[in-house]
Amino acid sequence: MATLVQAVRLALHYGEEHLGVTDIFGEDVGPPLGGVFTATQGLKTAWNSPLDERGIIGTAMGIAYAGGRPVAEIQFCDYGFNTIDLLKVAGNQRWASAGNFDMPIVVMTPSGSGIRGSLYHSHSFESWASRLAGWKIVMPSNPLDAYGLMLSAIVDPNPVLVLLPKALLRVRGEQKIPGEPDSEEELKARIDAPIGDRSNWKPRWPDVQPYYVPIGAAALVREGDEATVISYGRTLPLCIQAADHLAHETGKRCDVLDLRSIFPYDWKAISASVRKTGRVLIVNEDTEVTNYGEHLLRRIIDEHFYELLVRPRLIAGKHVPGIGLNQVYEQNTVPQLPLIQDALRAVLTEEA
Amino acid sequence: MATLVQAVRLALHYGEEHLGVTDIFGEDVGPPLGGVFTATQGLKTAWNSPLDERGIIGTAMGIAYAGGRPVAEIQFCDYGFNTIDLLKVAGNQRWASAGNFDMPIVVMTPSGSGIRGSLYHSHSFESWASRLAGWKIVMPSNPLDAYGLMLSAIVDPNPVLVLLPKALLRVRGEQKIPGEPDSEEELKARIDAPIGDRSNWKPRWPDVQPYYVPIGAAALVREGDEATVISYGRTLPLCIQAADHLAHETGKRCDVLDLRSIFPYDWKAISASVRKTGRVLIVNEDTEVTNYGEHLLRRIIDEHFYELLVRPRLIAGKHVPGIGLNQVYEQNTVPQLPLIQDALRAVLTEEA
Amino acid sequence: MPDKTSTFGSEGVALLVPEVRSGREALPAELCLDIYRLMVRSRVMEERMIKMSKSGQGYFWIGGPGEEAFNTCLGLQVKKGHGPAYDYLHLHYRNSATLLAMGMPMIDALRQMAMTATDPHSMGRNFPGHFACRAWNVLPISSVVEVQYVMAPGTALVQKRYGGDGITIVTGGDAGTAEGDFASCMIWSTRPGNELPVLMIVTNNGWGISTPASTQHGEKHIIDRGKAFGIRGEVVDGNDVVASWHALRRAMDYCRRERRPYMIEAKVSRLYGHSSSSGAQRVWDEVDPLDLFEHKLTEAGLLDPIVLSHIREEALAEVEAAVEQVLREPMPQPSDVEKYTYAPSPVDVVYPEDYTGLP
Amino acid sequence: MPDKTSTFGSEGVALLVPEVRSGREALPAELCLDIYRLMVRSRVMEERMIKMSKSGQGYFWIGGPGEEAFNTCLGLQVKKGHGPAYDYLHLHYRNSATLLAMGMPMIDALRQMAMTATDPHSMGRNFPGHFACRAWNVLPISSVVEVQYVMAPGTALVQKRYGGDGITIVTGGDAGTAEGDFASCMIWSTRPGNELPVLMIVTNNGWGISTPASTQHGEKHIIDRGKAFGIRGEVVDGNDVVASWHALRRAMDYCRRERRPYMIEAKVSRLYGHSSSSGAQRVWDEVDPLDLFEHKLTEAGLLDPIVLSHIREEALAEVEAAVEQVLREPMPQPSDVEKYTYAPSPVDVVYPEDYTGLP
Ligand SMILES: Cc1ncc(C[n+]2csc(CCOP(=O)(O)OP(=O)(O)O)c2C)c(N)n1
Ligand SMILES: Cc1ncc(C[n+]2csc(CCOP(=O)(O)OP(=O)(O)O)c2C)c(N)n1
Ligand SMILES: [Mg+2]
Ligand SMILES: [Mg+2]
Repeated sequence: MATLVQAVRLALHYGEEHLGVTDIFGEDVGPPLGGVFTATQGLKTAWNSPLDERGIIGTAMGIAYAGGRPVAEIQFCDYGFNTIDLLKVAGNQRWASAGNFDMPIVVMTPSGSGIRGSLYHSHSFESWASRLAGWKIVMPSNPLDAYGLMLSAIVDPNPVLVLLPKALLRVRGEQKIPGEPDSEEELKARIDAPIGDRSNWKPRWPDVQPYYVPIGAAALVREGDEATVISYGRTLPLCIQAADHLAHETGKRCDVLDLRSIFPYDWKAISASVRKTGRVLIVNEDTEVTNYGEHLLRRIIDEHFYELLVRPRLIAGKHVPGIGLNQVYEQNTVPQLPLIQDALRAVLTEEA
Repeated sequence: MATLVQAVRLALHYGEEHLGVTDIFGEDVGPPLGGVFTATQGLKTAWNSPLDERGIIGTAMGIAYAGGRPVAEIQFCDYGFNTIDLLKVAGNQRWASAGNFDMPIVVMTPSGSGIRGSLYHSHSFESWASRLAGWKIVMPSNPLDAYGLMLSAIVDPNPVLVLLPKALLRVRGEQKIPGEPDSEEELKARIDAPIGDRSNWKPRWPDVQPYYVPIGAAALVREGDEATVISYGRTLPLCIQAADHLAHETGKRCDVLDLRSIFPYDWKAISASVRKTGRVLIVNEDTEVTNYGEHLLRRIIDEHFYELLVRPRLIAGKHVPGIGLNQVYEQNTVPQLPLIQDALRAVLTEEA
Repeated sequence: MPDKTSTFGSEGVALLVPEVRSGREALPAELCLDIYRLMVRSRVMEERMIKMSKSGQGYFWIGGPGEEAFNTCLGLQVKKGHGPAYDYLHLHYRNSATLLAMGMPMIDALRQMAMTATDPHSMGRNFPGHFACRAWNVLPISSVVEVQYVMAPGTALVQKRYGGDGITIVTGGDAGTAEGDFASCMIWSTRPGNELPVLMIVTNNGWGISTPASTQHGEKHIIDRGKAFGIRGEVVDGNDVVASWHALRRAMDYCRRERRPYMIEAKVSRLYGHSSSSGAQRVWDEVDPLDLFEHKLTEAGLLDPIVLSHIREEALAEVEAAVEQVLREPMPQPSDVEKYTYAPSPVDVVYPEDYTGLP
Repeated sequence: MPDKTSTFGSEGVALLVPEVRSGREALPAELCLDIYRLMVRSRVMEERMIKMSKSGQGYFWIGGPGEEAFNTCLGLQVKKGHGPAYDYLHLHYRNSATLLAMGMPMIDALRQMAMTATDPHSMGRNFPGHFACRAWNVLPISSVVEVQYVMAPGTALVQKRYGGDGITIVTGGDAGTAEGDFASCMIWSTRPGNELPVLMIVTNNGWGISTPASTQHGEKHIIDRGKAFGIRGEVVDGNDVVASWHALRRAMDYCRRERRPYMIEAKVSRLYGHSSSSGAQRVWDEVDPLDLFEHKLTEAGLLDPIVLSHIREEALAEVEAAVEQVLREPMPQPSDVEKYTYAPSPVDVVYPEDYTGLP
């Protein structure tokens, strides 16, 4: 099976060949490196930019204005914080011009902790991003979704931010990307650049097929009547583990929703599940003050307050200025499995 | 009585004279203009900067490193969005350096709607700001608090962001600033720069006295047992009006909390009031997705879920890319009195 | 009297047309009269808008009185159209004369001023002078100073790849060049082997709101900053129509032909202060390009008091008719708040057509 | 043989000391041996850190092998101390040699590498090479490229006002100069009448991670960008100790005396690639400043194989002892997560001492 980062690469290849992608660019995105996480190796429209995130976002906007279809990368979401004004402007171009101009850009960036990234390579971006009106924000937690969301991001004529969970980039999925070769070795041999000299290397792209994960559609990855767990990105697999563990331990099964789209989010799926279970756990790793999960919680309070059986919970990262390199810091700053499991146990077992 | 903007000016004067303020700077902050809202007229350490917000924040940090006490202005909070990375860095300097360096800077900036500011002079900043770990964020809603919070911001050895509600800058308070002259005319004559040539003008500062509004302390501006209204900034006076109106209409009285500090917020005051009333309305004008009020709501759910008598409510601004200039847009984008009043009526009268 | 035996510009084609000179450069009389008429129309329109901002028919005014000479010459020389074959315009909020010269009906600027639903640039959402015009590649003008300079390389990159002679034109004020985005534009436009046809214009009025450039800027000329990047440039008296025309012509020729960046620093005036926020009072100690040109044309025998007042009357009548019309037009409705947030998308299950409030 | 009858640098004082030359410049032999020893210590330390990053005694490595010549000369000439009378250092993540030259004990760098609670720079929080040292005005090094350049004018402004000869030194890489912050530093340091004593250094290794500078930067020399602002500067071979020493001396003299900015572009090597993320493998096609200097000193008769291996052995022993010690030191505790978020405040009723979790 492809890794998440290979899936992104395959999607970009499909985008170049079939969806009109004209420019894939950013710092170290082009040859020889093809991205610090290898997401852009071998792509024919990939190029290296100056070290200037404002230039990257601005240029992407310009390319889109002129009819191109850019996919820009911010190397780590942690380095996108000097572009928030531009992201706001990109999000308002259609609105401000009363429909004169669309802004079909895709920005992709690795987000979250889990790679021992210390202060400046561990931040999460979704809470900030969710505040960017006019944008759509997606975040896959597995390779197939990464492929399908990337294709949707490219096709959508609005600005779409694709957040890639840093911790899961090298994780393999359970489902094949349509057209993916049978063996991992073959895929690797065909599309991973070799170590060392790459000047004569060319990828041999498999003939991947269109597959769209709609924007705004969550995936119900576990089903149950006892509680609703809502998550995405790095914490999603942890939530699955916690739910499986607790199903085993308590016999109680939960719905686990992989949100996939941060905005617009799949309110129908959330609402249906909460109505069914009356018990809610929301999990993410962004800092906990003015956290996107608090928005979801507010919506649930707005519409399902009287259907809640027990106090709904949010598990998120601590409101501290950074995530320290020593793993003692990281382990005690962003949610880990035991914390999630304990919270879910409490949600499941608290008396109504 | 002084206006809010005069109060800020008096506080800065006090800061220069008694609290070691060394630099008050930003775009158009120095003579001749003294700030686009006149907040910095006549101040001896005020100077004009280049048109470069990143330079403003960075230079403030440098001044603080070298032992100065800067108060930097971002002309409108709307123009601070290219500095979020620097604000994050400013917020983490002490933490990252394990106590080697403090970061005693004050940044002040007008925030929110209400001055017919169109797309780029109507944004709110508190939801973004509340996510800046390591910072303290305050927002006065009246002149005396502005004076007292500004003094605290200057004295606090951490980065403090002072959000000034654009709509209330010219509003007068009900309480005098200690040392303020008796008449408004005298105050104006002494500290407001004349229209026209100012080259020979000098303010005649009243002998204002120290007055500190502690950071983290809300003000209970109306008292009642029936509901808790939490607000700050532009919407605070509207909440008072709504509460007064509904006391008259229904005979039910509310606690109205002027939060004053966004972070740290006065959890004791919120908690005590919510426990007392079991009914909650939170009001602000920032956009409603991942809104700071949603954090407060989450805290209330965390700790008082079972004490809530009715569904708690949040009233906030719409999640749209901007606030349009035609007042039809503004009136229908950010909360106005009727909306707040209706929400409060619902909170007060819904059956438990 | 206009000189009758000279050449049009520096192209060396001998034409027997009357022309107007400035130093060694000249322009045909016909063109000068067209420019003059456009300048008058811009001025009259802006002055009417200032009045509207004071009378409550609008809330805020910002615009370009003092930049008419340069901006009219710019607008007339733009290769106007849609798509990368044509010029892209990343403009500033003082470019009304550019748009009028391109052919924008006056009434459209006034619609934005009056914030009507018919305002084609922003549907009553944005400040005056914040144009957006898809048919002519005029990208949405934003109040955020200088961000246009980081977008310019993007349109130029597509144009370079596309071929043809379309160029990207970006304009901004002098104070704004202190933002890093100005430097970014130079860097992105001069990547070795990927030089881009960006015409970087700075309209230098010597002010950023209340702050004199001389107190904040150590550069002698802003365009000197281009030298390190090999960007050619020139400083021009933006109050001089003839000089502005030719500077723009040279710059555009260079960008169109060489597919490389070029800089123009135009020294211009700011005749009504920064905006209505600073009172929008007429300033009398700055050169008025309209007076200057009027004088020049009169000297050259192309204008006389009768023609002159006729042109002005015509413009005034035009603006009055437009204002009258505009004030009868519909205002935006509450239901418009969310309109045009999203373009229709086949892959979005929540907002397939447009934003409709929270999911 | 060292030349015995020459002058120390360009100061014109005739000294009868042996010295080492590069072109027309020279340095006393004693100093050269000190520099050499420091360079060896830096190299050995960095190489040990690379090993730690591969053996799991640390997670990540980034540092300065290839910049030892220039950075050692920088560290030795810093006016070291606390407060505006002394130099402020806004450094980059490749400055370990600068800190060692200033006198930082090797073990402190290794503590950061090993993320111990005893790490005085960040208490095990930050990447290696991310120093912060209040006593010496070494401001916290952040991974965020280029932000140090917008902070530098702030310290320099206080220094200019304070008087004395303390200056602000800011360093960064070549690729990072594409960020607007580099331009901001030039602008803020040259405000007319408010020129600031900022020494802007760019250590140009020709790379930004995998991207060659030649593909992204159209400037011939980065320091050419200063010319428009009247900022003097020079390009120096940062692999040449003697040349680097004197370039820095001239630059510092100028900044200290004239209270104006100055730029140095030092051409340096990157001997282990960008960081451990790119493998931290030794690169053999770049000049090694240590080899170069070793050769020069040997040629000059100041080093022989015995002394040479002695110096290296000493450094190796030092680093081994330090690593051994560091690995016995305590690690941060879970309760440390929130420590040092806030400084104690008399006006904060929620966090009078430090952050303690949500209010
Ligand atoms: C990023 C940003 N910062 C601040 C402002 C507020 N502001 C509006 S115009 C202006 C001055 C602009 O001066 P200049 O660039 O010289 O243009 P001019 O108005 O003189 O044409 C300022 C500070 C803004 N609009 N955008
Ligand atoms: C603002 C920002 N963007 C991106 C990065 C990721 N990054 C780290 S180092 C680097 C290259 C820096 O190159 P240069 O400035 O030449 O310094 P060098 O590492 O070569 O010394 C990049 C892109 C970063 N740290 N900060
Ligand atoms: Mg100007
Ligand atoms: Mg480099």
